[in-house]
Amino acid sequence: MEEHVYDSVYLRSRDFEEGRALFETWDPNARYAWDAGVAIGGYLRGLKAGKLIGRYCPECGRVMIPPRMFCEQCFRATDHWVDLHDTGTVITFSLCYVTWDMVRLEEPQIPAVIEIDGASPGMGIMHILSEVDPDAVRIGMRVQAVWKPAAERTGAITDISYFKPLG
Amino acid sequence: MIREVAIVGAGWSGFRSITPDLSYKELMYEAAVQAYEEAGIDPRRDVDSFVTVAEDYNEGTSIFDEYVPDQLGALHRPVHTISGEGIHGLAAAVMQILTGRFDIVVVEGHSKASNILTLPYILAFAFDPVFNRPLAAHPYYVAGMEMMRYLVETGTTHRECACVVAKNRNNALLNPLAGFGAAISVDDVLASEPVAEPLKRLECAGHSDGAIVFVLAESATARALTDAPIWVRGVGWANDTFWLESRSWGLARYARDAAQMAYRTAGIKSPRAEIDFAEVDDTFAYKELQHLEALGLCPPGAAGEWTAAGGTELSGEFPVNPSGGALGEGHLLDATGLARALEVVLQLRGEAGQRQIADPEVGLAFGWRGVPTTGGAAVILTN
Amino acid sequence: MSRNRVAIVGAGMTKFVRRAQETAKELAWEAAHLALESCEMTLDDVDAVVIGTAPDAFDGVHMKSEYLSDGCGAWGKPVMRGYVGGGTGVFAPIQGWYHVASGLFDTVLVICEEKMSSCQPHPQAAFLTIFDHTTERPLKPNLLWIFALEMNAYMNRYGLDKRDIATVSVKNKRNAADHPAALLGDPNITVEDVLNSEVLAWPVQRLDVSPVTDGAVAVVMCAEHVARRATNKPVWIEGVGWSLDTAYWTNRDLSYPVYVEEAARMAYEMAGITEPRKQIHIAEPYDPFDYKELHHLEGLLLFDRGKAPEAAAAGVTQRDGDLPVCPSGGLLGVGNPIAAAGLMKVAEIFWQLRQEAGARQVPGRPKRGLAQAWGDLMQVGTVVVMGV
Amino acid sequence: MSMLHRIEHVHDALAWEGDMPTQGRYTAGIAGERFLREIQENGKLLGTACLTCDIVYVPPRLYCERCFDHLDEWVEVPPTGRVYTFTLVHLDLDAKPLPEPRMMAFVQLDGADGGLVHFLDEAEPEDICIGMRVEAVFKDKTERKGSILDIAYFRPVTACQ
Repeated sequence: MEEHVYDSVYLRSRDFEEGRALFETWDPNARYAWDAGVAIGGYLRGLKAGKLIGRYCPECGRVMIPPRMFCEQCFRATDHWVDLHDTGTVITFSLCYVTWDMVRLEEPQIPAVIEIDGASPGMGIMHILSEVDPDAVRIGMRVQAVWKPAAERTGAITDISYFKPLG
Repeated sequence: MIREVAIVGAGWSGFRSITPDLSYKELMYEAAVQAYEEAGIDPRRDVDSFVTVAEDYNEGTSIFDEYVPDQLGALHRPVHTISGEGIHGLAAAVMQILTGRFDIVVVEGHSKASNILTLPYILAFAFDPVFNRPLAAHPYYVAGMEMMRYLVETGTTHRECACVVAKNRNNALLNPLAGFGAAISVDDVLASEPVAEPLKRLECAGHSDGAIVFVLAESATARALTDAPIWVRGVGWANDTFWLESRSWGLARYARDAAQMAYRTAGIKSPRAEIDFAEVDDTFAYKELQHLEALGLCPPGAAGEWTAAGGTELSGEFPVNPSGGALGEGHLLDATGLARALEVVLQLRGEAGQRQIADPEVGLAFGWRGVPTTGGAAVILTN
Repeated sequence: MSRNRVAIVGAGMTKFVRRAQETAKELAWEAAHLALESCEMTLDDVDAVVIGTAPDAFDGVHMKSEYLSDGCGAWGKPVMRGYVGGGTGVFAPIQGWYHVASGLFDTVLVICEEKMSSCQPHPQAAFLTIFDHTTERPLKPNLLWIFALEMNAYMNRYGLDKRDIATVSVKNKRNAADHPAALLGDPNITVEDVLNSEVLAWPVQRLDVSPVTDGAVAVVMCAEHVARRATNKPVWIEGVGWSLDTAYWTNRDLSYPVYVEEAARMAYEMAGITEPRKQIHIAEPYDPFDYKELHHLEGLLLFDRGKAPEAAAAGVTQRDGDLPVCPSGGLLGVGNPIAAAGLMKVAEIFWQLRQEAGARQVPGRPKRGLAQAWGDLMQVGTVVVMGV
Repeated sequence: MSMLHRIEHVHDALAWEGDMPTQGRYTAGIAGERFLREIQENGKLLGTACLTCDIVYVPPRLYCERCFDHLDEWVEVPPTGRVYTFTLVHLDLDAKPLPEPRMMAFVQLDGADGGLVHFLDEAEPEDICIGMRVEAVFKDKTERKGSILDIAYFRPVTACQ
């Protein structure tokens, strides 16, 4: 089947750096201001106030976070806000030694999915764990949010600096 | 067509230049609820497949189809995006139904154009990165060059192009969906500031936010769901080359080829005689004229004169863009062609209110993907 | 079955490389040209074109299929791009199938292309933008996070051993040593090599992961009457399926890919498959990470939940095992130019079922195989069942 | 059932700002590399010819987009041609008015079916017409980088008829 494979031309990083291959570069300058809308707007305002909130579906009875104005399972409107706790349980986690653009980290970042107390079972959000020995992190570990001081909160997911072990 | 396909539900939301009260998900949800109510279906039970039309850089999200299923009731169902014009999405749904394995398919398209802070950069990001993008010019230069060539090749006048704007924005005054209605004159258009000469500011459609959802069904299902199905009689789509350096500038080849396919699948021999009205892409005023000619709805070079003489007005012999088109409703990015199709549906149902055409039976909608592309898609609908 | 049978009659691909000199459209042409040549067709025979390609952020071109179109043979033709993230490579032939099965077209050229090397500062950076812009991106997530989170959930649920999972990487990189297009074939790699490789995002290590790759793959799909003329060895599309789960991925049980099961059930039903373990002879599940192959084999109902790792370790999925899995070498070995990698799997099943896979040919003259891809936020399954 | 609550006050309508933070690095490609090298080193323009379709592609292609054949018939074309169409652009990429509007054109090169999209200069907008003969003005060799911008612009050779 070799005849069905085209011998494309392989370049090395050096070929770019040393001018052996011509290339153009471009910054797309793709910038946005995404309307948060009703559900995420409420979520962001809650974060600014130092609390996590969810939405309730009267049909399946689930309390959902991140909040949404519709229940994706029942396809009906969610009908009220529910104040949740800022504590939860680690559903899964990782010890990550690289940044989003693949720069090596000495100390790992610990992303996790955290099931939030007061929301329905399995309702997690993604955040970071800190103030914890990486080797001690376990699935099932109880954690709580560490909030930025109120004056520094802007209405963002980063108004929670990280989650740390509870107690 | 081998198997008959009909539109049995339509929903929309937004259609305003900004929609700060709704996230894109909420915009889509509102349109979907309306379409499903109208069709009398439960998406969690009745829909076999979902198609959304979206481009990553219009959304500001890579792999946008991730964010599609929840607000459409499409969870755990076949869902895919078409990175194309809205009518490409309709065509994808039609093909799925024609296979015989899908009875109800939903098509969605939306725009949150107001959320894009750097729209000209996004369009420039579509250029060939080696031969065109380094010029770093506002992408509408392609429209300016195309308009110039079109005017010279066909003898169309700038004034005739401006007639399109006056017609469409006046039509939009009669359309509660349209946000760009205005009682403007041809002279107002010609007096607006230049963008890429000969193209003027008022000859370029503004942008709108909005969402549109259609429910399509095969014939037996369609008849069971509604007394007034709108039948899809033909679909067609085509591209010219992408290269600026070898495309056809005067004639919109992609529109001609797309229309020929649509007419072939619909069994239409003389489009002008067999079609009653059309909604065609008017992203730029000259595009409506160029497209009418390429679609075979008038002879080459005749669209300008026809328009100036009022032939394509609401009261004319062949109304074009009774909705107001993109010039009157605002350009809805990928959903623009669906907005064209939506008006055809409303007209064929007799639900077009003050802008209702008398007893139309066959309508055509045509969408173009915008600069710098040469992609277009057409659909022919009947009641 | 649908009213029109659809077959694949030709396939071609580029070499998978880390950085190609070719432009994206030149890569697409190389693959498409070879696919047409392989079945002695020309562009005149092609009625429509389907393009599959993943994020525009990789190639760095907005409306990427418009840019690619002339390299895909779409001049003056109907062309459409379907898109389901990483699932696109196996979705593109599904789209090719519905083009032909609709009766609108007799012959469709399906091309998948990805040029990840265009994306700077690192192709992985593009993956930041697949996360929710408001609730997740501010945390600067990367793609490894979600794989690591999913892998950890999977391992924890079933008490899995990383050593068993690492055998997948070893198998695929060894298999790829026989693939003429492969980027990372290695006949001598061992489980120890994988377990000792750099930890990227525990439990994910360097050799658990497929490489960043440039490449393109194309197949030619035809209606039955054309296929019979074009070749005496058509490979039929017997079943197709696809399904999408919620975007709220942090609300899901990550230990089982239910969307893959849904896609598989849809494809099996269409293909009349009631006992997949007996009726599927060869499989190319999506393997961007080694655990994913196992995860997907379970979702495809080819192994019980949590049981694929020990089967892999026992050799069941080797080329000469009971169920050869990723005989091509998969994404881990051949490379992972996202959409092109998925279509490479379809091409592999095509070559295997035609007994044309050379050194990679599995024994026992398989009659039916499947290819599967996965994508988005651990969310989409796409499945094609093919037979002779 | 549509949404049960809505935003009722302007200040409750929030927007989250962000970007798509990757950049692109684009190879010139197999055909483009040779084309741009020839401009850079020799100030000459090359095309590829499809003998089957009788087309000379500029910029050159690796393949014929019409018959899909591999193209390896390279031809030199002169840096002269005619304005096929043109425009006067008034906006920059931020949609702000340019200090001076710029003329841009698609120049169909002599001996080629294709040509180049580029700037026009050394003329007033009112002096430009379709069909006008123009020539490429190359940057000085020391400034050339192997880019389409190694051509500074096109300029008229003769006035409009």
